[in-house]
Amino acid sequence: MNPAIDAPTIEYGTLAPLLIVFGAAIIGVLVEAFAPRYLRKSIHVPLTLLSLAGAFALVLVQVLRGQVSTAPSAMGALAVDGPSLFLWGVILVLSFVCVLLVNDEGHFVASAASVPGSADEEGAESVDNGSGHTEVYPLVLFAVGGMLLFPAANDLLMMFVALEVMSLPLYLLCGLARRRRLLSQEASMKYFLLGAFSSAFFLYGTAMVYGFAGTVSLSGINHALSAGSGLDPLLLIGLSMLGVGLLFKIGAAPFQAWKPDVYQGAPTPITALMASGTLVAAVGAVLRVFWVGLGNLDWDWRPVIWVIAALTMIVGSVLAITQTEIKRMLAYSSVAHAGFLLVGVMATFGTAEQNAVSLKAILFYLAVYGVTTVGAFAVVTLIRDPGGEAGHLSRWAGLGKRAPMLAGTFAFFLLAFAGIPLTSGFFGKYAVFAAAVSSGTQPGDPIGGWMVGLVVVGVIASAVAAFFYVRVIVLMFFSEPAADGPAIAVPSMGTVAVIAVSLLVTVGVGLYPESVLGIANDAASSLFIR
Amino acid sequence: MTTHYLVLSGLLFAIGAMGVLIRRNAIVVFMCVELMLNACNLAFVTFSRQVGNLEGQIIAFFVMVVAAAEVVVGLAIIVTIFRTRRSASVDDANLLKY
Amino acid sequence: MESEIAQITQHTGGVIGNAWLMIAFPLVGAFILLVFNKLTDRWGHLLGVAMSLASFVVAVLAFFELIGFGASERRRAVELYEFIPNLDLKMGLLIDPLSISFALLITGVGSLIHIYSIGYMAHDEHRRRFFAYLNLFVSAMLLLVLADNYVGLFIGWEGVGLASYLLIGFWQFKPSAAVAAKKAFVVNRVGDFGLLVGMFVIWTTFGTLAFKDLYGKIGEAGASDGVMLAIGLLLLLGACGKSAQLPLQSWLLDAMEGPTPVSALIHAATMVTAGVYLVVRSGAFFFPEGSGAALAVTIVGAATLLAGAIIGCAKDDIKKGLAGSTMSQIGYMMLGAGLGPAGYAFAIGHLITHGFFKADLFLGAGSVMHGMNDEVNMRKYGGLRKFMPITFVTFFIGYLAIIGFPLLSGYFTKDGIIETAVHHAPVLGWLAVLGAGITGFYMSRMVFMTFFGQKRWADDAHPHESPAVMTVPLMVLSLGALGLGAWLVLGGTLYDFLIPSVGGSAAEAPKFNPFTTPGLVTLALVAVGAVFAWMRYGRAEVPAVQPRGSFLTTFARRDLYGDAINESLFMRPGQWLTRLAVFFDNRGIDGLVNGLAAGIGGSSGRLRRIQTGFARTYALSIFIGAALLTGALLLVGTI
Amino acid sequence: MSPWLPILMAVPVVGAIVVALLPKGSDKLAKQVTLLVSLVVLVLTGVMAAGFDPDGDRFQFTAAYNWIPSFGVKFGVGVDGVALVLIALSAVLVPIVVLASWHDADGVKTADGTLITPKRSVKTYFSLLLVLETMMIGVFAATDIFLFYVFFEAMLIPMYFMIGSYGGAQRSYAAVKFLLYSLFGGLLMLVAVIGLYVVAGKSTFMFPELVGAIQDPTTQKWLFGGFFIAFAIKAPLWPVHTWLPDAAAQAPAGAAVLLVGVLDKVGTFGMLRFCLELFPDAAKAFTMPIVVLAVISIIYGAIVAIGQTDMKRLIAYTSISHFGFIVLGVFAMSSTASAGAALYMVNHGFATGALFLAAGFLIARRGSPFISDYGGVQRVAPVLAGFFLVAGLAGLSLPGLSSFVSEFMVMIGTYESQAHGSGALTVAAVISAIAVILAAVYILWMVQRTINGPTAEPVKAFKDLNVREIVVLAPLVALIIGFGFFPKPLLDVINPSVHQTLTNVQVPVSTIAEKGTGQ
Repeated sequence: MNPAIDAPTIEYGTLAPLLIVFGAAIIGVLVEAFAPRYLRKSIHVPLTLLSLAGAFALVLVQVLRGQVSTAPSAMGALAVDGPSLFLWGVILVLSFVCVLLVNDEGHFVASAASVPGSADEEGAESVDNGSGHTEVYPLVLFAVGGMLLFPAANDLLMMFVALEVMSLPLYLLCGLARRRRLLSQEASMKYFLLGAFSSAFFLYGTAMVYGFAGTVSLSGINHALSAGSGLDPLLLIGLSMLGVGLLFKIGAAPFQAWKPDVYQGAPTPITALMASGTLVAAVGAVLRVFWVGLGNLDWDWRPVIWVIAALTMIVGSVLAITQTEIKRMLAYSSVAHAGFLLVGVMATFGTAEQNAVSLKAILFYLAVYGVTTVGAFAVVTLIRDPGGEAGHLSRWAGLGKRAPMLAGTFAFFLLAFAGIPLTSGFFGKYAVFAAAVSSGTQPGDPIGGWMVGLVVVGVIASAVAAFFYVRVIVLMFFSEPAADGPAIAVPSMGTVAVIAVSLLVTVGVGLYPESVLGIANDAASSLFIR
Repeated sequence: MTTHYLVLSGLLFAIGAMGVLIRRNAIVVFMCVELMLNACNLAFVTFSRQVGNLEGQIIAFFVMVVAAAEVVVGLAIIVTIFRTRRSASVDDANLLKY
Repeated sequence: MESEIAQITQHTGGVIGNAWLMIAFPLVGAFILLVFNKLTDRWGHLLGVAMSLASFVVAVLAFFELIGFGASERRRAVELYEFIPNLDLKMGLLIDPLSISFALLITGVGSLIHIYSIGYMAHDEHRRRFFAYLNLFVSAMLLLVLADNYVGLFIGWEGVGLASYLLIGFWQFKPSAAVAAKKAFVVNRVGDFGLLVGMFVIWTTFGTLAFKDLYGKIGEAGASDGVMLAIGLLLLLGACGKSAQLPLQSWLLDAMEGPTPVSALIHAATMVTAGVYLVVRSGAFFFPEGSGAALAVTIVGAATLLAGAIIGCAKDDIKKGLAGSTMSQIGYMMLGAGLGPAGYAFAIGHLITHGFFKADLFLGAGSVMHGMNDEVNMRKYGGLRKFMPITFVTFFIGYLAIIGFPLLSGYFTKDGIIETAVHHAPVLGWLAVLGAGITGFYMSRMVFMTFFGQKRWADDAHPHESPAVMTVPLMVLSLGALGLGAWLVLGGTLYDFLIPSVGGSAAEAPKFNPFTTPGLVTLALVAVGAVFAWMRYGRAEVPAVQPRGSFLTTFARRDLYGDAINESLFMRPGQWLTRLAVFFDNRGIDGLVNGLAAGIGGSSGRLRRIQTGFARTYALSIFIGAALLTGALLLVGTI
Repeated sequence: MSPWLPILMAVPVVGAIVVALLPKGSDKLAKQVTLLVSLVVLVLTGVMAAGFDPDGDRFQFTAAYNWIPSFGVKFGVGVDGVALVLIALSAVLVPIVVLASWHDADGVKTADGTLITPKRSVKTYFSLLLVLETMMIGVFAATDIFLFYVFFEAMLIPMYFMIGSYGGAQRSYAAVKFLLYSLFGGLLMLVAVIGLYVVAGKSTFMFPELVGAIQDPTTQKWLFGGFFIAFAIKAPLWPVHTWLPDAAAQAPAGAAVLLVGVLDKVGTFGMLRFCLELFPDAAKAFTMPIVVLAVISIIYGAIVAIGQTDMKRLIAYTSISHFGFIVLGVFAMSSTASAGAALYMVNHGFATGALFLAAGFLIARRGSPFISDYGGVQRVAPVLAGFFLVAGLAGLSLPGLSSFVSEFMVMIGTYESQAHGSGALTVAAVISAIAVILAAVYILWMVQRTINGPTAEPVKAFKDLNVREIVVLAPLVALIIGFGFFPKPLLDVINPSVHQTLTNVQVPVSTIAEKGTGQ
């Protein structure tokens, strides 16, 4: 028993992006507390954007300097390896773009506490512009911080904390919509309750695994597994419970139920953030847990994930067909995409290069899908009725005639979702499917054929999915405009920038995917730290 | 020896889960979630005793903190909902569906 | 006897070397008339005539150049260009006695009919288009007979089919004309199917479609008799279609919807005889004397010659009557063509003479109609000989020729066929004799109803003689009807001339001898027929409206129920099949596709109900999901 | 590295951008630019084709640039004989279609002045047209299978918009049906493409290197299936044909021409090049069933065509019959038949193109696609009637017109093919020859009901073809007749690459020599 506790070593350089984001978040809170109301926004906006940009810059620096750490940082709590850095970069870009959307007027309630329709709400409205509460920004920053932490967490405890840090602000953000506040609050409550519920499962799973392995560090678990002390039910229960928590976050069937409601109810910029950033982070975490932690257990989890992946793709695409609300439809489409990503997760086993291939595929997919999603939601924010965004699809009829550019852009995003060639989405899909097939054809894989089968399910699902994307295009271009069509809001600079960037990326990557693929390749080549 | 505790934690977890499924009042539902978390805590502590390292107990502390944070957020949300709808029943809030 | 068939020698230069001009002239004419349509309205018909005459001149020159060669070198092949390399097919012409005789007939009679048409179509606003089509026909027909391979022949074959389609439907604004045109084409296509498949077999068996290569290969390829018979029958099917032989005869009578010169040129003198040409041309390969195929040809011929004659007896429409007789006469030719080299000469001979006298008759009929403002019903004629003497005389010569009145063209050629037939295939031969008798009857009936008896025409009709431009061709043709037969047959001129093409040997050239049993019987029967006709239609009063006839009469009037059979056997079932198929396509296949889509949509509609909007339901789904997941993992784990 | 094909593909897309960027209200200019660009492409294609050496390497004007190294994808282009003639076909058809659909976008009025289609964006239409041209050239020029696939799928989008926004009453149904149907096939093909790449393990998609890469018969069968279904839907082959009548009937005439004339050829082209050469054993194994399907298409398509009441649908069904012939030729495993099929792809493009356009001109005057609304056009518009008739005759492949040569070669080649012992294919050839009769029925019956007969009242107001319309149809008719008598130029280009294909399939190339009559 030596009393001296040696102080933990923290690789500040490596963790700098995290620290900046969290730091900025805390400053944001202080600003909320002390800065005069009329100043806050003008402080928050640059603060938030700069912190995100700065974090991104630091990520870049690490990559360019080739300082990608190959060992866990912060006493093994975090693993800032190639994939993490890539995911960080993606998350930071996406959240930066989302913040630009957040800046746009009129998405967020002036004062969340005020009762809808009550006098004080009116009052808050009347002294609008700068007078509104600005807690949005620090909340977003905390959420982003959580997102960064989530995929980098190297032990389950850290992952749980990250999960909560990411989720809690989002629960709140969901409830801050300015229009249709009842929906917004309902969404927020549902998200909160279900989120908490699922994270409880995650935690219980952690406990079980801890009970089995005697540690919560992924590498430790992996070690314990390779030590091969039989298949302890503890472990299996734990595994499933962890799975519940994670799959809930990426919205895989049968844990997808929250997605449409929350996506519809939440303020659109936040929906964009969840649909892009959260998904990226969650998938990263899933990969880390299943591949780093439970890599030696793939014989057991792959069949299960197979079923879930197939189910998710089918449920997502089939249910989307009959949706009449654009955000709900996109929610279901994101469920379907989660399914496609799971196909990629299925492919991460076997030889090292196979891992790299599928990892690359997933990273690429996440990047391009995230960007397209943000773009799509950005367009959604612009189509407005007096009562707020014109969510109902019937309102979109004939948009192609009234706003050709906007409609064209949206159509292009939809085609990207559908995975039509010469859009980024196609290459994402191709990458994942190709990885799956190649993993399926690895020698000595008993369920290799099943992998190909999963891919076939995937293509059929995406054929079905194509239907509802195309349906929107039909509405926009082939139907006559409604007499009292929705107004096309004059977009703020920010929104314009968002749409432009997303379009640029979607087109550019569609024409020359190597641009992003190359990076994903480098990131993936140095696998997760095991 | 420890199995009893595990069984207990399991029971607590189950009760919590059931509560979430059965109770209507948002507050109660939320409390049940807390109950599930505490079940986890019990499991952690037990296991930490079983495997003979302190991680589990440390985790328990973390969990409590997180739980506390959850309470803050949760109550805020529930209160707002209650103020607008004059009801804290989870079932009343189902405008979003299909 | 094949041995007598001359080798084909490649030829270049001279008129024969440029024989393609024969085809080119009318083609160019048609092209100009169709492309510069309105511009050529004024002089278009003259251009048409000129072009036809031009190729006639070429034909004549080629003929003389050809007879300049010794008999054994009278088969000159002219290569034009490579057509389908994959089939080693070069487009080329074969100028030999057979093809040149046809060329002369086509261009000669063709030109006459062109000239005649100037007058006949004078009042038609689309006369220019009419001449364009005529020119098109002439050039296609020439390609048919001059081509040195089956594909080239087939192109011409369909080309004349097209021309016939266009000309039958020339007055297409009449639905009847439009329908008749389509019918002609479709029925012909049935024949073409045979010819087409025939070509498949020939190519696959002998590896060539060119006549000159076939000679070498027939023996060596060692094709089974079955194959040879198949080829023969398939080609015969084609011939039946084009030559309106049973069972594909039905279109010819409707084809009379076309202007009369068309009926004369295409549906009497030339196109319909293409089948005979095909049989004779392929005779050396696929219809050797005594082969099954040859037998089939003779049977078809005999059957058709009777059928045509019977139909001819019952028609009051002068053109349909002539059409029936055309069927019948071609039947004779077919019969002859099935009898080997001995018969070929007479078949071709009859073909040529028939070309003249039948064209003569048709144009005569046309001239009558011209004077009777397009009345075709003979019951509304009568006693016209006084009003249109020239037409009457020429028509009468044609009449004598066709019934085989001694010393006129038809006499020699038809009698020749009958003689040979009786000699080779007695039964069929005697049928032919009977046919001759019937011919005597219905042709006489026609003449008496039209030119004799008292006038039965409507008051608004003012019968008058046709202009010279129409009567002169009539005279020329009637000259042919008079003397041509004697010149061709006596001394076996034509026979010897054709030997290089169709075989046979000068040694056994059939000597013409009228005083044989069949010959005399024929004459007797013809006389009987004529007299019988005189009693019923010359002396007796001809009722202006058609009386209800006996069963036999109705049978004949209904074209032996040919159309009825086609309708009930092919048209009706076809229509049903079509409706069925369309229904199946829309409801069945497409229904399946749309049903699938609807199914997915419906299931989606039901599934989304699961999304109740109750947070606790979602929680439940999570819980159940967790349970299943755990269960599954435990299951997999324990496996 | 020859720049020809990349340039050829670049020109239209640049043109498309230019057209799209033209200021508002410059519709006329947009049309002129489009026409100019398409003519430039035509000229360039002509010059390139002149430089093609039939006896040279199989693939000429090749170029390959790294495109997506991490997928092993190259931007690889190059043409063999078949591809060349098909590119030429597209290059010829596009300017004609541009001219034909000159007024399609700016609201079509009938003779009696009723508006059929409202005014729509002209610039969009023509830039879509040019984008489509790039993709058509690209899909035939691609020697990299991935690149081929990209164009194969991307092609759907411009066509989808052309049908969907410029088509008839049912346009959106037709457009969606067309897109989803083809997309479904394409996705199955995608799996096969991936499989091919993975199994071959050559980490390249370049076609020449992948020939013979797959040996295992079972694998071949699966991959073949993936490719074939996609191509069968595209072609379209019975029973996956039902999208075509809807699409063709609803699309504006010009788009229909490109759809049936070129896009569908990608299917048969793909069968000939990819299905046969990449998976020879599978191709042989599946010959019989496919031949059966082809024969069904031939007869079935013809019979259903007879029963149609809508001109464009009728033409669409005739095309299904003709595609049956092409597929039959492709899988007859005989050089004559395959060459005939390749030739048919071109001829059918001209013939059906002419027929669709002529029908389109009729419909533009009357505003109804239904045969029963016409009659006696001959009297009022003889020139239109004449062109319609000639196009129709080409459709029933009258000897002397181009389609005959190809149809004849296909049938005779199938007849002589010994692929499945004598007999099997022989029967197929004989049955398919029945279509010769049916073709006469469906074409001439339509002609009888539209062109012939007494002139219907509304038809009396018809104007005859104007100069533009004549300029549209004349070249097609000229080509139809020209290649009807002189198919050699095309065949000389086609034959070598077809022989190459069959050699890769280890089918004895039955040439003249084997027939023994060679001089």
